[in-house]
Amino acid sequence: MAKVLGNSEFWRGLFALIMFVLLWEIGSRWKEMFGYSLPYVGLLPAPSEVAVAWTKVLPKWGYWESWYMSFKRVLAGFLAAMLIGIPFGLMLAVNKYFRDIFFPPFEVLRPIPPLAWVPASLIFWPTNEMSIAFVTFLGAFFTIVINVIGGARSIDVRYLRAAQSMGASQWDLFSKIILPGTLPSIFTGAAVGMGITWEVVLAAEMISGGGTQGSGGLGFFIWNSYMGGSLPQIVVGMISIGIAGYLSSSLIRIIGARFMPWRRLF
Amino acid sequence: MQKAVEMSRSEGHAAGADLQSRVLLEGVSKSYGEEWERQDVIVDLTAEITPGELTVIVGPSGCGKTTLVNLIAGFETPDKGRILLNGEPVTGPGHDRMVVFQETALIPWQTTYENVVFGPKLRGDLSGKELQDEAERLLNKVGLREFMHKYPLQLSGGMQRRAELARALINQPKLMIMDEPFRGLDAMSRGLMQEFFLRLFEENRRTNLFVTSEIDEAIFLADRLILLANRPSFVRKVIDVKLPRPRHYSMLSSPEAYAYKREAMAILHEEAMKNFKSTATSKDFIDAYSKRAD
Amino acid sequence: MNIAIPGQPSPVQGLAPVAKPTRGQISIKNVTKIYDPEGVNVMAVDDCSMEIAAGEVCMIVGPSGCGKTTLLNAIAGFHSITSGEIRLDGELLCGPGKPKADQGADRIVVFQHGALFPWKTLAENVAYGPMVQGKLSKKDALEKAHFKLAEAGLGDFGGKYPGEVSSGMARRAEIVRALINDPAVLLLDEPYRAMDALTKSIMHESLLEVYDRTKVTIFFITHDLDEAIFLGDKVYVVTTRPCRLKKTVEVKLPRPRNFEMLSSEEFRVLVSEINEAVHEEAIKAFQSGEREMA
Amino acid sequence: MATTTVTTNEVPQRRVAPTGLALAWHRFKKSLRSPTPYLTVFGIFLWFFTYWLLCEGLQLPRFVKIPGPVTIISEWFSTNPSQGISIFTPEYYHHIAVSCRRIAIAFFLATAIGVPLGLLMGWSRAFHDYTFPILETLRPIPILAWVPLAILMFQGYETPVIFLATLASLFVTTLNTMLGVQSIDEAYFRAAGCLGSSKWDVFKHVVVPGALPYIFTGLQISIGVAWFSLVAAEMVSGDYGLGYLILSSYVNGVTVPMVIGMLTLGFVGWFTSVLVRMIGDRLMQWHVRALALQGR
Repeated sequence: MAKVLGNSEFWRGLFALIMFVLLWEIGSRWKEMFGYSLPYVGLLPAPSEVAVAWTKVLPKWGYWESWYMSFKRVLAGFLAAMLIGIPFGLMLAVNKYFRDIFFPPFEVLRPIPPLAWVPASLIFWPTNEMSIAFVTFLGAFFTIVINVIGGARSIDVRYLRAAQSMGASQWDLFSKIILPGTLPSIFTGAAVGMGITWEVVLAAEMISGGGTQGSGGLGFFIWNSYMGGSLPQIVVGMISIGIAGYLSSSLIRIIGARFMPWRRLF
Repeated sequence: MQKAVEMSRSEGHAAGADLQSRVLLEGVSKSYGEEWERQDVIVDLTAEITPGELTVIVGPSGCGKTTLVNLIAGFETPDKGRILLNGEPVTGPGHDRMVVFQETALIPWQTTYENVVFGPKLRGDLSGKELQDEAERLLNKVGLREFMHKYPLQLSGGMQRRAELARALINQPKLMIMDEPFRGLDAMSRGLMQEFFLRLFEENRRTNLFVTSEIDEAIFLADRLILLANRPSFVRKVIDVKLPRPRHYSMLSSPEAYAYKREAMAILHEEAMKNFKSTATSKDFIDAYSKRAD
Repeated sequence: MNIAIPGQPSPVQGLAPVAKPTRGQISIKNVTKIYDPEGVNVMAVDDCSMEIAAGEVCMIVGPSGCGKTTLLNAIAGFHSITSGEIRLDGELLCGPGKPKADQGADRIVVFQHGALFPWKTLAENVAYGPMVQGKLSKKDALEKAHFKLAEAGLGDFGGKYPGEVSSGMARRAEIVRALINDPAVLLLDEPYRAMDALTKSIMHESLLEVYDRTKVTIFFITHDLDEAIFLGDKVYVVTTRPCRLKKTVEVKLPRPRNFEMLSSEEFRVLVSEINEAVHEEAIKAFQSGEREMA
Repeated sequence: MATTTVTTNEVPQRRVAPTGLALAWHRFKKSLRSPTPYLTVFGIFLWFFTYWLLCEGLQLPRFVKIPGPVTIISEWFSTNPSQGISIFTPEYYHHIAVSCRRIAIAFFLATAIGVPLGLLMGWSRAFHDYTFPILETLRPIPILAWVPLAILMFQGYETPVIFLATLASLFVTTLNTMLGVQSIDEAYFRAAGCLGSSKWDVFKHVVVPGALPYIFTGLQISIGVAWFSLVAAEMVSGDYGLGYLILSSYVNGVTVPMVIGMLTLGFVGWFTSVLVRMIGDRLMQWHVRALALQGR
């Protein structure tokens, strides 16, 4: 802690952030102070207004339910993508025939942005909830698979040879060398995939309109605030999602460090 | 290090019959590449790795030494000729031949101890207490007892090399293959590693093939010295090094060692210069020299 | 230290007829460097003094990480010194009141892993110095660069990028890049560390050839004793952290030198004389390294 | 070998290396000897067949709502499409052009701002310390969360969409450029110092070219991200563009143009990313050639 406080980088960063908020405050209150409004910035709600709006929603159950709903959707799509994507990616990396057959169609579908799937999946799946889950799954799936393939194929051939000459079977090679060797890329892919998942959940919630109030989520919270014309509440929603996204990627980093003790060096 | 060396000396000389294996290379050839740019790496190489001796193969880098190692270890198969281990042809990798790789190939996600017990555990040769005792004995011998629960990346270069030696030795190979194992170490730790390695070898004289591009290292370690020609490689000359054992680092600057050095150096310098001179202006130069792994 | 070599011309007579060098005399007086990260004092260099005559090849031998590079960085102006002073041709580089030397083209460093800009061709790299100093126009600089490269036997590679040539060629080009600026001192920081012995010996010959032509003062850091003796006029053996002078040996091998000297009797005598001191430091460095890891 | 006839089993020592088409033909012939091309064709066929079987062949309950491959292809290449969009309708190209124009503007803006910003952040310690925390604070907020704010701040259809796409690529480009500068080996700065460079020389000859590989990696990601946000923005607010085409088709209950929009989007997105890579390779011959020699 003493190290952080004695560090000029920390103070500079803090100063910059405070200045940023201050300028924003002045910019949005320009009209009150000088009688005319600044373009664009003048339309933003002041940070103080945002803070007030936040304290108002904090005790409300609906706000926390939005958190819960969004997290649930992210988790569902993300876990499905991991559970299907990792074995699929490993199969593609390990088995040449499998790769020859399944990789080309995969590559054709990959460049389509996940959000473009939203309408199609709304048509296909019987419920809104299922279609959101499907699109989030797609968002993370492609990223994870690509990372798994890249990771598994970049493993140093000498590890495989060393194990082979000590009498490792195919299964030993897979479970003792390829799988742990791919872990770092799996977690990199998971971190990126998590970011995409949040984007997709948000978009799906906004586009599908959230349906009834109960099936909301943070995306719907923002959309609702927009429809209701409450600018400060939009910003509250944005910051909330920022925090949520940050929390989930930190979680992945912590889990990653647990699973890969050899990367936690010195 | 010194302590570790003392320990290994007191272990005594346990020479078993399975340590005395013989490898014969008969007319081995290997080439790579598309047919229009086919490069012969090894051509008609015939040599013998004699039982209970330390055979050192020396050649300029990029001359095909690593290919030779891969062939003997069974990672690759020769285009022509055959390789016999105790009369049996080599068909694939096996734990009777252990390779200590260039730069080390310890598995980074296993601790030093896990790396060492990896082989026996896979095959189920040794079990439980027995395995643990044997692993700890070997780790003790290489002076890594206190580091056994560290990961390879947490060890220094010299320690990694010693851990790799322990990992190979626990498999009781009939033949040890060392592929420029001390490459990448600085000259000083290298000297210490050579001494340490010699103590290990002199203890039971397990048949050993050591591949290197350093002449000093080769003369210091070898019973027999095989000098390779530069690409394509074949045996240029075999020199029997008759320096007394056990060897001491000061022997390297003895007149006898220098006589060997002179002999070997004249040939190797000529081979190394092939890279520079023969093709100094042609496009082949770039192919031959700049493409090789540095 | 003075070996009489019967039947050999004395070193002075053996020199090529080059005018006696007048630039590049370095005096290092009582230089001490203490690093102070987070309040823990680490002494890297302790009271080092040496006098390097103009046109001398000065070799510093010591274990890696012993603080030799700190000394080189102080001369080059990358690091400050804590006390003492360094002068070049009588002018103060750094000393009391001026802890850090200015960087300048009179002292050029050749780095351990090479620092040719990978995004410029060899010729562009060589032309870089004269161009940015405004000595030559871009066109003239490139022309001169091509000429200098051809002189060093790299004429065909001027248009190649450093990533396309072998590390040996890259290192030679880097020396050309340094010498085109006509520096007073060439500072080499273990430039051949990652190379195998045979490539190294060819590098040595090419460096010696350059030296015989230019007689530039060379300050060379290494941990390889053979390299030090083969190249140097004076060999300084330094201790491991902090870097202190342990032994100074004058090398009176005749110039021009060639690889055959590496296995000569005079060479052997020199090696056996310095070996002891170097080996001692290697073991010390090894033990302190092992202790630190634990 | 004194004979001039070359028997079939005797390969000449060195043949002239084929180039261009001949090399491609040789590779193709060689690949026919391996199972790869057959399996690939089989894989694509299998995929199409499954798709067809589910949607058109068996007409399974939920799949029947999705247009099958036969329907899509016949509609896509029809001169008189029943659902309004095919390669013969000008409207199709109008959507593509609008989206591409938006991407071009956004990508240009993001690069023009992001690269200099990133270079400065990587090069100057102080600038980095003052700006990086702000960037890091704003970055975790998903681009989609900016949509309502963008619509309110910038009136109309065009500006908010471009703003969102720009913002998305800006973060990626800036961050990668900064990492690029930070990844440059200290030795290059020292060497430049030794050779008598001024600060400007260092910037021009070391900082910019040294960061280039990272910058282009960043640009390739950034154009992907730009498409991603563009689609979202067009879906929420827009009058034209591929994203709008997809959503409006859905709203109007025509499914074929929706799928055509998706596929077109995939292709155009892929094409732009290839374009960026090609420009990068052009500019970084040194990088490309070194990688090629390493066999990558």
